[in-house]
Amino acid sequence: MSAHTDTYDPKVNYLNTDWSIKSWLLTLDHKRIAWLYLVSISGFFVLGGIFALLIRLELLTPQGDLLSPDGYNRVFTQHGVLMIFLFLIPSIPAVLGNFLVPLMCGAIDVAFPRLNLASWYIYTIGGILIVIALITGGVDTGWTFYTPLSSTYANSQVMFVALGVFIAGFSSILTGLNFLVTIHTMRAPGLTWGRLPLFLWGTYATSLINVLGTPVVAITIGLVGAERTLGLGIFDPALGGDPVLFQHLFWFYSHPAVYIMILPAFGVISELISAFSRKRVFGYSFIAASSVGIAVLGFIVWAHHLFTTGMSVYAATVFSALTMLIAVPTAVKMINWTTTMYQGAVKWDTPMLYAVGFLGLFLIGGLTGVMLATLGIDIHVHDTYFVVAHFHYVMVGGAIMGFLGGLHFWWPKMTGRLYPESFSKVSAVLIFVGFNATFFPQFILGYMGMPRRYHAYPEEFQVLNIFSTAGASILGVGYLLPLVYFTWSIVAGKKAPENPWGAMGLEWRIPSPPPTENFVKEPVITDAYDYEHEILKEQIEEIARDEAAAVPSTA
Amino acid sequence: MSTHADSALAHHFESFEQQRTAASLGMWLFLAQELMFFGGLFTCYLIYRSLNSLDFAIASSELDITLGGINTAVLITSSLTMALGVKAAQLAKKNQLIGYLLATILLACCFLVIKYFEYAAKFEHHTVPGQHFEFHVPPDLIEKFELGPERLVQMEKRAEIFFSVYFAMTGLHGLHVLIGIGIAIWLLFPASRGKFNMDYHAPVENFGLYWHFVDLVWIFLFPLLYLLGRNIHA
Amino acid sequence: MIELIKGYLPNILDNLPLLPEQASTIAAEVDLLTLAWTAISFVSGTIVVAVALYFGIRYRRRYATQVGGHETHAPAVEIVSMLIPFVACMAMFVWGTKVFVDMRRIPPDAVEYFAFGKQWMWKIQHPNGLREINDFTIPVDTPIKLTMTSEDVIHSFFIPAFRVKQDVLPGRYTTMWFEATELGEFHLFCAEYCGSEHSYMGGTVTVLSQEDYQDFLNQESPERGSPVSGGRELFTSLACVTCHQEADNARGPSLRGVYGREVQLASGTSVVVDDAYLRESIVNPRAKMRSGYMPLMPTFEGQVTEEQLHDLVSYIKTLDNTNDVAANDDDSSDDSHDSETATSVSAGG
Amino acid sequence: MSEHGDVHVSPNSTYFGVFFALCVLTVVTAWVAFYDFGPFNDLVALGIAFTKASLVVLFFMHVKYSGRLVKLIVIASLVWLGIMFGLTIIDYVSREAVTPDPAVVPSPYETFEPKSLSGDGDHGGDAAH
Repeated sequence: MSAHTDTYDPKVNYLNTDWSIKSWLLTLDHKRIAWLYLVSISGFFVLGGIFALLIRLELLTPQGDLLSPDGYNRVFTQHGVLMIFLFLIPSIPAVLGNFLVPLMCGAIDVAFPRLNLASWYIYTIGGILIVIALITGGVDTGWTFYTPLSSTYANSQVMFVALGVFIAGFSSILTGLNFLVTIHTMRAPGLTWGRLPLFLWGTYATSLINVLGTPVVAITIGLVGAERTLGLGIFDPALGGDPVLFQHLFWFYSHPAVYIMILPAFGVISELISAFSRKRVFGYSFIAASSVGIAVLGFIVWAHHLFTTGMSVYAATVFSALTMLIAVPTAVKMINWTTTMYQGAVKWDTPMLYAVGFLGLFLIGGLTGVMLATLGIDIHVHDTYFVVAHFHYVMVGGAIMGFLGGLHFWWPKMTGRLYPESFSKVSAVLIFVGFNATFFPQFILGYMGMPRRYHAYPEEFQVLNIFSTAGASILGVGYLLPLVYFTWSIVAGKKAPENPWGAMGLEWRIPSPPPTENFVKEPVITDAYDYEHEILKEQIEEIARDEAAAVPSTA
Repeated sequence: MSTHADSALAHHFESFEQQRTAASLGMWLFLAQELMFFGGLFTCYLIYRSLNSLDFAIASSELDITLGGINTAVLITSSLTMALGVKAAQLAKKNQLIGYLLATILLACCFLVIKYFEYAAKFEHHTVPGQHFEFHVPPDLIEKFELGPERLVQMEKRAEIFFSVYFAMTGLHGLHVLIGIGIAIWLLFPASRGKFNMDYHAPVENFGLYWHFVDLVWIFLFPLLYLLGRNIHA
Repeated sequence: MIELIKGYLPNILDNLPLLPEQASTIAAEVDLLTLAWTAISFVSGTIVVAVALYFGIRYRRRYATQVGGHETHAPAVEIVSMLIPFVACMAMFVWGTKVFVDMRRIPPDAVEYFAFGKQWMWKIQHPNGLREINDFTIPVDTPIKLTMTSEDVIHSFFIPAFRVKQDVLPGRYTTMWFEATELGEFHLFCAEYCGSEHSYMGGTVTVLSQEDYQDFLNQESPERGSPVSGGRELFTSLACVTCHQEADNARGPSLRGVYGREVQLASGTSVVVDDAYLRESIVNPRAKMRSGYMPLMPTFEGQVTEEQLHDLVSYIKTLDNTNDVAANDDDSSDDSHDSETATSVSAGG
Repeated sequence: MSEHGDVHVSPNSTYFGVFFALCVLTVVTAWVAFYDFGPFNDLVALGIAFTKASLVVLFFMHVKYSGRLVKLIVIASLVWLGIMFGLTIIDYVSREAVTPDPAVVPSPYETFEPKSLSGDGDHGGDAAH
């Protein structure tokens, strides 16, 4: 790496080194690939968001008068497919992960840059297939593709979507593989496992799930496709096949997939809370170990999605107990994040707002998760809005809060620009309030007995649905704001210094935005959270000078 | 591009050793992924066979054990030629490597041709799942296991599940063989330019791992699909 | 406009209950379990959030160059943070499993009813052979065992007021049981997404006193209606409507206004739809296939009587462009929908 | 990752030895398949398959000479496969079968065509009259 010092020009960074379209579409630079992903997932998020909006509008009234039943089924299926397979699963790993994993490892790039670019193309092909399905009639099987509805009875573009999900799955397998190899072989000398930033631990655990879980859903969805087109009858009940077997295989991946979404968010939150408390994260090894622990435990709990299917009572008991064990590593994380703030120097910048918001929302999501694992409760609330509320608390309140928090935190590094702090704080509060208003009523709705995926419902559920829809409109505004001010900041935002937050970590010791080669001189490897290290002192003092200059003293 | 024009060491690696470790690790993780990919099908097989072992045994006696056996031998031999090919690449023996790769390709094609004849026979006997599926339990077995008319109807349906599993597993495996042939042909180009040596032979080595994996899958498919339950005729 | 919106908004205070009615023996048990979990969650959640906020404010950054302290590990904190959730979860696991076992252990004296799910209706068979569709009438204070199966996709039999739910699978039987404790009418839902009309697949569970239930069982089977209304019911119950829809991509041709028209056949010829053609197509669908459709329709030979065949043909003849195809219209109101699909009770078997 | 430092090159005799063993085992497994060992049929077939697989993995794929990480990946992926098999099968072996008396309720799917269920009852057509 030292070889590049002599040719280094501080004005040239990875963004302005080449402006041509080709240089973006054929780039092997992990930082640019992160941008490719960011643009694509934002597009799918907006599309999925529009479907969410339609769902909420439809549910404003009990009669089901906005959309036809088939129309509504297509809308919620497409919302699920887009949000899960094309937004949530690639969000943090593929955007923040791609940008940060090599930086945090002190490496020039991921281990397989061409494979990395190929992953994006594979993802794009999967995405295009799904979009084609949307244009040519949509899909109405639910994102879970339960057989025999999906294999025999559904009358929509199941094949395109199944193929799209199958293909997009390989993108996340290859990304996971790439990160695992990168973290194993590309770490700078001196960066031992015990010094790894917790974001890397989270990414590592996620990648394990990607590699070991995703192929199972790929083959399962593939079998559904084969059942539709080739007439194979593996899950066909008419032949004596068991549709519950499909569910076993599907959830073998799709439960761990929840951890694909949330584990990287855990990693982000660990970084945020530590950086804004300017304190070494509390119980580092426990947080690191709990990430891997959750990844492993996540694989042995899947059948808690099947408690009402008529699965064996004994197996249900086993899965219930195993599921509850996940509460232990999760609680460890919660407590350690909280105690990280103890004796810290806590600053409430926007990313910290997201982090603390995450803490509260994920707490609700996690605790209701344990409630759902309790057999006696699950039978009543399974497939009701209680479940819908629960997983939105985990996925939106957890994964998206983590993603947005991370994006705000690393945005100055990615773009070299600062976003307007006041707007971002407003949007963080709007998202928090809007989210709770949208989804908390759904817990009550679910317990009242409103089944999920209902397009029309009995009148007594209307009031809570109105609350929910009202909350959704606040949430929508909250999500639109970042879209606007982030775009604005690229053009007109203030130039960001190397380390605007005074955070530790290798990525904060290179220019913003980083040069193409990442590190112009050999990075000095230190403990990732040693906030009293010499290296940081100068940067922190510079921030203090800037702040003093910006705010005229009133004292 | 990330590789220097004349060096096989990509610029983001510090040394050949790091590059080789990364490549091998990546390949092994890919194989872990492949194992889980096939694992889904093996789970289907496991569940259905444990629920319907007699039905599966009777259906599997339709398969041609000779062709299956020959194919096993063909794949094992191709695994040997591939292992020798990897060694040739390591020792930079260009002509040997080309020879072994060609032998592997030839054997793989041979495997597919035999598979083609097996599949053709299934189409002829209508044991391909779908609308035209037909399966008849041999009369001697009806007698031996005292199968009533209801059980026979059930058995014919279970046979369709067996053949669904058979086609899914062997089809996916065949697809892997086909992809393997493609990669092997593609490897012939750098091989003929003598690109591989002790420092840089990861492509050949990784293809070797892939090819052995394909062989491994067949090592399990052969007994599971062709052999188990053969003794019902005894 | 304002009037319209007002019409949509029911009286808020009347319509904001937080718990569904407890109408079965198991309901109170489930609610108690839920309340216990809610209490535990509320207390532990509040503590964590309160502590986090306290730390966040108490230790807020006072000056720009401030860095945090050294307290970064304490075995006691880790042990406590593992032990408390573990103990709480295992205790709740035992309790939850006990409730679950109560739900699954069917009392030996339970009376056996049958339920069949199909797209998109519930068919109930009483022990004496009486059948209902989408209505489920049961006696109070009687343990009822329900044996269920599905004819097509997976459904799920869900009565919120009883806190019970069981998926209904094709090709397999599943069972559930409950004992109603309150008289009245309760919702019956399908909880597992099952296709187009999933949200309408439900009905009412009516709990009657023992005497009223006996009266209900003893009532006369209703008179046979006109051929057209009989045909309309058959059209729904035989699931003709599943395929013969208006949609462009429906599996079968729309039958609206088909009578008397000339249609193209797959063989290349065409035929005028008359009584004989309709009959033949029901009994032997593949004889004269309409072009552009797959031969998916099963034969109904031997499954419908001559009389029923006549009814069906009579009904299809009445389907012109103003007449609705049963249960396939985009009904916007719950009520009219129910009246479409629910057929009257009749003594069967 | 110094354990990967030197490239292992096996002598040809190893490869041919393994090949020979694989061929012999293939013949053996095909031959014993025609004999009945009672409950051990599957065990024998799978035991031979595992032996063959181990030979391929250890010698053809060089795992015997590979670093700890590769061995870990091999073991971990087998463990994961085991999780998938094991936890799926516990559901199937412990399910209580529900088989109602066919005299009371029409049996679905298996012996009746699916449509017959819907055909006979609701209108009291053929059954009652």
